[in-house]
Amino acid sequence: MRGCFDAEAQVANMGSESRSGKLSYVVRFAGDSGDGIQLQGQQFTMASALGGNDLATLPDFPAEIRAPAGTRYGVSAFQIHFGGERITSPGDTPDVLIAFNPAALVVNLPQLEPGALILVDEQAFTEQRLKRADLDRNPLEDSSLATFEVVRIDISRLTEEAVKPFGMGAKDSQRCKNFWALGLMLWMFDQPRDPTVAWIERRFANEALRNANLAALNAGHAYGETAELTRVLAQHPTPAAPLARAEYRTITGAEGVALGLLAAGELADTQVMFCSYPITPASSILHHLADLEDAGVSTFQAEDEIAAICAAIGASYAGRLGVTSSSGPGIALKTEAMGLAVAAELPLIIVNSQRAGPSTGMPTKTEQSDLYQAVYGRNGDTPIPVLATRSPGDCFDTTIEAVRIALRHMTPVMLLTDGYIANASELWPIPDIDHYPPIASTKPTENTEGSVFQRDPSTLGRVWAAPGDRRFVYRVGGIEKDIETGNISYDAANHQAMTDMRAAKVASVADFIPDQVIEQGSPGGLAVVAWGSTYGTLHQAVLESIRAGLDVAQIHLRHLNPLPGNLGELLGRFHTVLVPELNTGQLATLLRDRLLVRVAQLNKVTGQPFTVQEVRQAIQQHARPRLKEVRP
Amino acid sequence: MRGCFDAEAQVANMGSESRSGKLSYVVRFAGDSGDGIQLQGQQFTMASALGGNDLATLPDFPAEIRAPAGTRYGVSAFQIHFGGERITSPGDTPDVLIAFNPAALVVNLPQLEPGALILVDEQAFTEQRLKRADLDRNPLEDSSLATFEVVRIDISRLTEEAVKPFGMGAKDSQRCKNFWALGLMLWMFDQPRDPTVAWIERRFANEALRNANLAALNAGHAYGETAELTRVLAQHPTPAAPLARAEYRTITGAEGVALGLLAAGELADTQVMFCSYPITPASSILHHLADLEDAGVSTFQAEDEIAAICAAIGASYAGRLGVTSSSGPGIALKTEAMGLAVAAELPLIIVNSQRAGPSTGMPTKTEQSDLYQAVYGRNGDTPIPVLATRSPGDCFDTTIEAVRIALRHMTPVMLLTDGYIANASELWPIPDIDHYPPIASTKPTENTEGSVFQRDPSTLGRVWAAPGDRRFVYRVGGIEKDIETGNISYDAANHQAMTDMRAAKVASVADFIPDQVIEQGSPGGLAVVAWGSTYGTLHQAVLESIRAGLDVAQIHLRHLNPLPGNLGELLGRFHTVLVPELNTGQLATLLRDRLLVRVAQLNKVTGQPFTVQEVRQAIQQHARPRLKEVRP
Amino acid sequence: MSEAVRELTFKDYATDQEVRWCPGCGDYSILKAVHRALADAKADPANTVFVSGIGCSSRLPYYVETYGFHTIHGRAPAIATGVKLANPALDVWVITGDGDGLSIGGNHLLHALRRNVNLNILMLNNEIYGLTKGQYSPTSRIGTESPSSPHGSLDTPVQPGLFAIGAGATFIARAVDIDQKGLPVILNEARNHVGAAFVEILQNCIVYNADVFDDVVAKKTAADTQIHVVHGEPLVYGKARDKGLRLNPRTLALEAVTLGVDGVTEADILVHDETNPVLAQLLVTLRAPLPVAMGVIHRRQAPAFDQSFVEHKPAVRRQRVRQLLHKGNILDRR
Amino acid sequence: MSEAVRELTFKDYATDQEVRWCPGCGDYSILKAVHRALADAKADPANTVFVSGIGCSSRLPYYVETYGFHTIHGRAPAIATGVKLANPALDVWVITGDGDGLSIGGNHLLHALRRNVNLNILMLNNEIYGLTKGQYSPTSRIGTESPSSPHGSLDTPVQPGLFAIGAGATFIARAVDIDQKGLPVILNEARNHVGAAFVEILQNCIVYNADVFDDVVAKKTAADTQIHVVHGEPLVYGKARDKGLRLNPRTLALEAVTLGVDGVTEADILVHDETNPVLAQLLVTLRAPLPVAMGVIHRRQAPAFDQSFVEHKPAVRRQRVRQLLHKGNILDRR
Ligand SMILES: Cc1ncc(C[n+]2csc(CCOP(=O)(O)OP(=O)(O)O)c2C)c(N)n1
Ligand SMILES: Cc1ncc(C[n+]2csc(CCOP(=O)(O)OP(=O)(O)O)c2C)c(N)n1
Ligand code: SF4
Ligand code: SF4
Ligand SMILES: [Mg+2]
Ligand SMILES: [Mg+2]
Repeated sequence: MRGCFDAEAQVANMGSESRSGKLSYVVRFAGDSGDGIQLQGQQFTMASALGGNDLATLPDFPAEIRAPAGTRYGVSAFQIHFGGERITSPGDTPDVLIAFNPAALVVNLPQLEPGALILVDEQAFTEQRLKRADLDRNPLEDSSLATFEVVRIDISRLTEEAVKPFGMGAKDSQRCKNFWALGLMLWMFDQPRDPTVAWIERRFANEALRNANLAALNAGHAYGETAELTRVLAQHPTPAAPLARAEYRTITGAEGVALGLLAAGELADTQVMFCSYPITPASSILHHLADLEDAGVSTFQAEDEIAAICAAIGASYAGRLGVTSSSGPGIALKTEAMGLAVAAELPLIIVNSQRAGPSTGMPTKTEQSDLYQAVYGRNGDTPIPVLATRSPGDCFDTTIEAVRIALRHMTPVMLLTDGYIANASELWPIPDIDHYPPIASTKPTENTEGSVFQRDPSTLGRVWAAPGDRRFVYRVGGIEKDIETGNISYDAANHQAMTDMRAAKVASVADFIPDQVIEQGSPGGLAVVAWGSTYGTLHQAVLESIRAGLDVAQIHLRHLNPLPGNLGELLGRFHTVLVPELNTGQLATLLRDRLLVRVAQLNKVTGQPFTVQEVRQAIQQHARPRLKEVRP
Repeated sequence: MRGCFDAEAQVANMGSESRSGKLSYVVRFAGDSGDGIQLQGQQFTMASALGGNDLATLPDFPAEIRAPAGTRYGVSAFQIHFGGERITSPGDTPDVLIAFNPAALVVNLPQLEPGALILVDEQAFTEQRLKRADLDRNPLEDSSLATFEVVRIDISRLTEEAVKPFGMGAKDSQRCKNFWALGLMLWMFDQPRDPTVAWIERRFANEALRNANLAALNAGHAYGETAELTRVLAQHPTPAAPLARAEYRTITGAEGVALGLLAAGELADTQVMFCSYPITPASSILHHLADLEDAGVSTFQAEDEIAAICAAIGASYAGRLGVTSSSGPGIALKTEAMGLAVAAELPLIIVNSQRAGPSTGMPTKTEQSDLYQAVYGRNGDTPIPVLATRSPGDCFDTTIEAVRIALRHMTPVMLLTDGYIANASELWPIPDIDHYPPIASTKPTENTEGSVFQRDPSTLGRVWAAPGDRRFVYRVGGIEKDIETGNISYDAANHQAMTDMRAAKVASVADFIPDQVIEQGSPGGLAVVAWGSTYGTLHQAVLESIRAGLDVAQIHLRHLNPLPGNLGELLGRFHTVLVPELNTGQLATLLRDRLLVRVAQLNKVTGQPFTVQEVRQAIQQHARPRLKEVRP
Repeated sequence: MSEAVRELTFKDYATDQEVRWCPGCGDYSILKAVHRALADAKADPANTVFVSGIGCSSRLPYYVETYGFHTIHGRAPAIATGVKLANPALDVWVITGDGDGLSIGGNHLLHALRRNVNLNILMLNNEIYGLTKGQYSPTSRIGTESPSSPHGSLDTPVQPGLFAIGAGATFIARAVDIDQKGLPVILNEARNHVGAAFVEILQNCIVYNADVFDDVVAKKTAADTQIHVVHGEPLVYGKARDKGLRLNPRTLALEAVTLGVDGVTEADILVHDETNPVLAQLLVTLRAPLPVAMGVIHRRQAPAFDQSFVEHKPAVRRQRVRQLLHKGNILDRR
Repeated sequence: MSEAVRELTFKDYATDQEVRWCPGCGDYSILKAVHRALADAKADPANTVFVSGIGCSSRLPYYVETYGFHTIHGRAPAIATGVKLANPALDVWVITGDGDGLSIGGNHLLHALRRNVNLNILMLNNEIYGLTKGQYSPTSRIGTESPSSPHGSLDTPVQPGLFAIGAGATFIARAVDIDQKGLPVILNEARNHVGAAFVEILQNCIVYNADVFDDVVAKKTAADTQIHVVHGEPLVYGKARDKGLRLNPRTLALEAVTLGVDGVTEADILVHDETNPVLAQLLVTLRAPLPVAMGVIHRRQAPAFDQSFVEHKPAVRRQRVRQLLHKGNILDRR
């Protein structure tokens, strides 16, 4: 969908940099979990979107529900990259950091580059709070911030004053600080205040609270206009992004999957039953779908992950599309049941919002380390198709594609997303559902006759008959079954035939998916081949490298099992293949296994996304300069 | 241990074929589950062993507990290959088939080659029982058996007569048929009757029963001596196998694992806690270990597979060696908990007795399709060492090796065996436990000081301290932990360091295992590279191919993760690598992934082992004739 | 639908598959009773689903000519919940064993019962793992000798009925495999119950746990060793129906009395109230020398989980999806 | 062992790790009570193990200066069983939540209880999934609004105490997080019980389910909304201790009476018998308008599972292994 970007407009914007010479900015809000940082970030995101900017965000919150105030591990942050050009990554280094307390400052300092603007709430740098952040000295008072532009504002006091008229005491007023700072940032980047005003008015039933928050927002905004610090605190309006003609909204990955399921169910004219057990970062998909029965999706919160997938399989047996969703450890628990869905030849969507492992690992941190599990992680020869989403908006289309495959081939499908995509937002051109082809299934029609184990020769999908239908009363199970009758069979040749059929079925998916394309760049030199949420960062890194004259191209996979049919041939046209992954090399394994191709690896397992810089360095290492083509 | 075979004696036996010109025979017993076929086979096995033969067996029983009599799917069979030479496979084609009923005959017929001897119980070929076996006509009365030697004996009646004196009616006498036939077979191959006599005397407390069974045994034996059918029913004594000097017993794979755990616990001076939930074909290990507390192993039958591995992990945390055992579907359920053991850096043995999948699949049939699951099948980057056993006797040593690794590196270890090995028996030179080096562990000694998270630099095993020890009171869990203190840590660099440490730990296992050897043959031509229970059949197929002049060698892996350090270099010395597996190509994947080596595959997924013929054909396809070496 | 269905006899509910239990297994009689119950209820095969786990008992769906799903070990209640939620119009049966339902599957059974999902759950309890060749199960009595407990099991068993009470079950019944008269009736009581119905069936595994229930089910003594409870009727039993159960309010326990002895009259005998959960506990835990309770021990009305799901309105669906796609603030650049 | 241990104060049982629950969370008081209980018992940290699953509640072991294992979601009872069987001399505690213990972990809890493994199991029940941000849990009341049930949950909740009765638990107690006097005492009763001790602790999650127990635990009304049961003493409550519970033998239910009113005397009041499982059911299911039962509701002696494991005799071990290697018929070719 990001193809909707308007190339002409893009060109037109070139050279129309804002006054400061930049088309886009990276802003990072940071403070205590209790400071409402995520809300502030979301509001700023909405404003930038409605202001016409493209954007990408990176929420980064602590594992604790409400970590103790002022601690380093309790710092909650929200980063947004926005502006008047195509934005694919949340940005490596913030141009502006707003730090509500000492911990928020020190924790984020390593990310900044010289010249960055730091806004701090002056009042928060008390001795006690410095100690909370394990600081011996006040960084505002030594030379540690010398290379940055530091603006000390007494946000706490200014907010307090702004909200006093509404009867707010000093303590309550602290809860409006985030709106004060938001107001200032909206002024700084010349973004509209109206959406936030509307949101506040919708959200707060209590009049005093509502007015106080509005006052804080406006006060922050006014402060920008009137402050005497204009040398550093200048307005940096960004041009509108060169967007194609469409309606846009912001979307997170969790929303993308949820909306994709709603749309896919509708396109397939099939009720969807979403069965899940809460787990970070997968739960938000469940939350988005709860109580949308009238849109064709019902949810079931099961007693555990096994019950969740089993209920989904039961639903699929009964003619609805069963969907289950979890993260690594929960997916591990589902593997036995996946085998049942394969054996019974039932459609099923398994969504894995990956997080850092092994075991409980770091639930709030992102990672791409469940690819092995997705492709190889079952007992028996039990292949299933695997797809991966690359961005919040892409979740929508990839989810629809997953459903298409599940219903076409009568197979469970694993859909990989991750904690980063789940929480990040981007600007998304709202698709017109009427432009999507309907999703076909093997549901029997009035004319269907014979056994439910007839299989379409091109997809090997069997007939999806369901209880209630008098014509197909049948029994099925996880024991090996006769390839024709479905009865239990221990016959040797039959087991071979069934195993071959299951392998051929998944292989046949490749016949229906488009050839792998090159995202940018052209063959010959270095191919950067990857999957999943690294897309945006890789896009920017490759783009910059190409602009810097390197012979590099980007290939990003949606289909991981089976791989697109042309991939081997495509990679053969490159001199070097570099596989950057947020794991120890799982796609690298898959490429060696399936294509016997030698790959270079770039791996990072820190719970954090790649930075553009990291990738550019690796590209530098592997790519040659592009030679001008000489045509005879 | 099979290296104990005495090469000199082997040579001495060459040319000393039995009268019929054969050094070894394949006999297959077949009948209803109720006919006591497995017992008969086991008794014959014991007799051959004590008679000095080498042997390999293949029990093959139906999935049903007591399948209805006379049906095809209810046929139970037991095949034994025995004789005066080294025996590694149970044999492709029986020389003798004993069929107790029509179903047993038709089901096994396809395995026979022209000239085979078929003994049938004549009385069983009634019209009703032919119908039970889905036969329209009596195969004894048409030409369908023309190419075989068929001997019709009225076993039922002869048995009835033999046991009548002990007050057995016609119906009860049927239960002695197996001993009658056993007696005849023992005569035919000149095997000792005493072990069976002793067994019967031990087993039957009831005097009438005891005497009846003895009478049946002796009657069958006498029948052989006196029968007038000597042309076809001749005696075929086999020479004693050329065994090295040792004490021998027969051993099944399940016994091998059980004994290996007993010995390993003793060698490590560590109590073993075996926690399991019954599942075919893994349960027999539990059965063998039940009530052996006095040998240092206690068993716990848990409520499910998850509880079983969790109890084992708890035991390991508490300072015993936790072991858990299951088959594919049960192993799938254990994967989440395996991650915990990796994260907590605890020793643990996970035994997988593989069976045909996916899902419930064919529980009583063998397969090698859980290698993906073992090596790659977990969420997160969660590597664990994987070993595979190759034969019943080898289970003993490989189990000890697995324990050695678990305790040296403080890691869970997956031990792969399968349904075929679990049930098959072979002749086994009983090892002297005093000749095994003790198994070292990282248990703290009196002088150990400091943190439990100190790691041995060469193994990365941490200190295995346990509750009760005042010096090491510590807490640990599945959340990512600080590499030094073990406290919860969400630090980015720490997660990278821990991930690297976990990878390095498993990689370091390769520093301690012997270089991969070539079993037979030499480099240059075709390498047959495999793992697990196919060993015996491949051994024979390669041996025969070498003798037939082909340039082929056998390489059989015990260590699958990590692979032996020299394997890549070793395979590089071959022209072609052929990987035969009872799956769709899982070791092939591993070799491509780890060594980037191109392999040819031979895959069979029927629930049955390879036959020697199948492998020889594949070798034929890929191997060149061996050239005489010309030295200058 | 109607005509074809009305004419079905109990044989029509058998499939063409050969039944593969051991000769003499109690599962045969239970299967027959299931066929009988379906015929009695004129059940529509197309709207009936049997879901099972793994075990000898769990093979039953293959032998019932309705929709059937033989799933994985212990998970039948979860899968059946999915079936029922997906299509509340179906009549969904769960077939499970003591191992399948109370060992690996205990959690799903708990939650199906407490949620009161409208399922008919039959637990074929033979106090042993049959299919895996006879290891002791969670209902095996202490001291059960088995391949995994050669000197006798140590674990205190679960009592299926008491477990169901703990789960808040709204229907609890108990029956005997060979009771071809009573069992089909109880099955249909379960079928008619709105909510999760739990039926424990004592089943004889003649191979691995032969006659373990003999002290309760043996025909000769059954009149004295069983009490068939009927709502609203006094708790009497015995060949002469002269024995009864009385509540001792001091010990809060039931005691056996004989009518006419020690001045005991019918008024002393407790009347069965199937809606009372405390009486349910008293009855479900009865053991020798007291008679073991059979019949519908507990039944009470409570909202069933599956009824609460909102019905989908198809006409507005695409519009609704479009609306959801447009949720939030829109930047209109058309 | 002895000296060092005897001198420990309750602060010595705290670790150096910063406690990371939300400010005001009920878990803080429970942690304090645990420290207090250990100090009161003069527990030896080296012989004490805390095993937990996943959830806010399950973080507790990190804050107790004993051995501790923070495991995976729902599996603590199984892991603790392994710990206890491996070393029966240890004092093993299980810390779990309503989600951890009754949702994903229900089966392991069931089996730990029915086997009567000698564990002290504390369930911190806040009727919500705290750590995953507030979805309704299996103990949430019908109608609980949460991110996964925006219009109110439909599922009938599990009652932890009743569940424990169904599992055949031999020790069942209930307590309130903030009861700093009573809670440590109950914890030590659990610790002293030989067998599986189950303690439900009502815990306030101030972020996602604030004050859900207020009707029961609010200090002002507590005397009337709670009844603290003591074995052998009459079941009285109320500020003036003038109310009591009487058994209605007809309805088999408890009813509230006031001493002196309608001629009620102390003799009418039921005396608590903690060994009676039927009384346990009556007490554990008490709800408003009746008072909610606190204290040791049920306790009875039964063999604990872990005691039955045979001790290993090290001296003969190698010989025994050698003997097992030689089991069966031997072909001697030496
Ligand atoms: C995941 C898994 N674990 C274990 C098994 C092995 N298994 C099959 S049936 C069974 C026990 C069955 O006992 P029960 O439910 O009482 O059935 P019965 O055979 O006695 O009727 C077990 C342990 C399995 N099939 N799958
Ligand atoms: C296998 C698995 N599934 C799901 C989760 C996510 N998860 C963590 S805690 C929790 C619920 C905790 O609820 P409870 O036990 O009541 O603890 P509380 O936080 O309320 O104290 C869930 C669902 C997980 N960590 N692992
Ligand atoms: S093993 Fe037992 S339960 Fe299973 S079929 Fe045979 S008799 Fe029935
Ligand atoms: S979310 Fe609730 S239970 Fe968890 S720490 Fe916060 S207040 Fe406590
Ligand atoms: Mg059973
Ligand atoms: Mg909770």
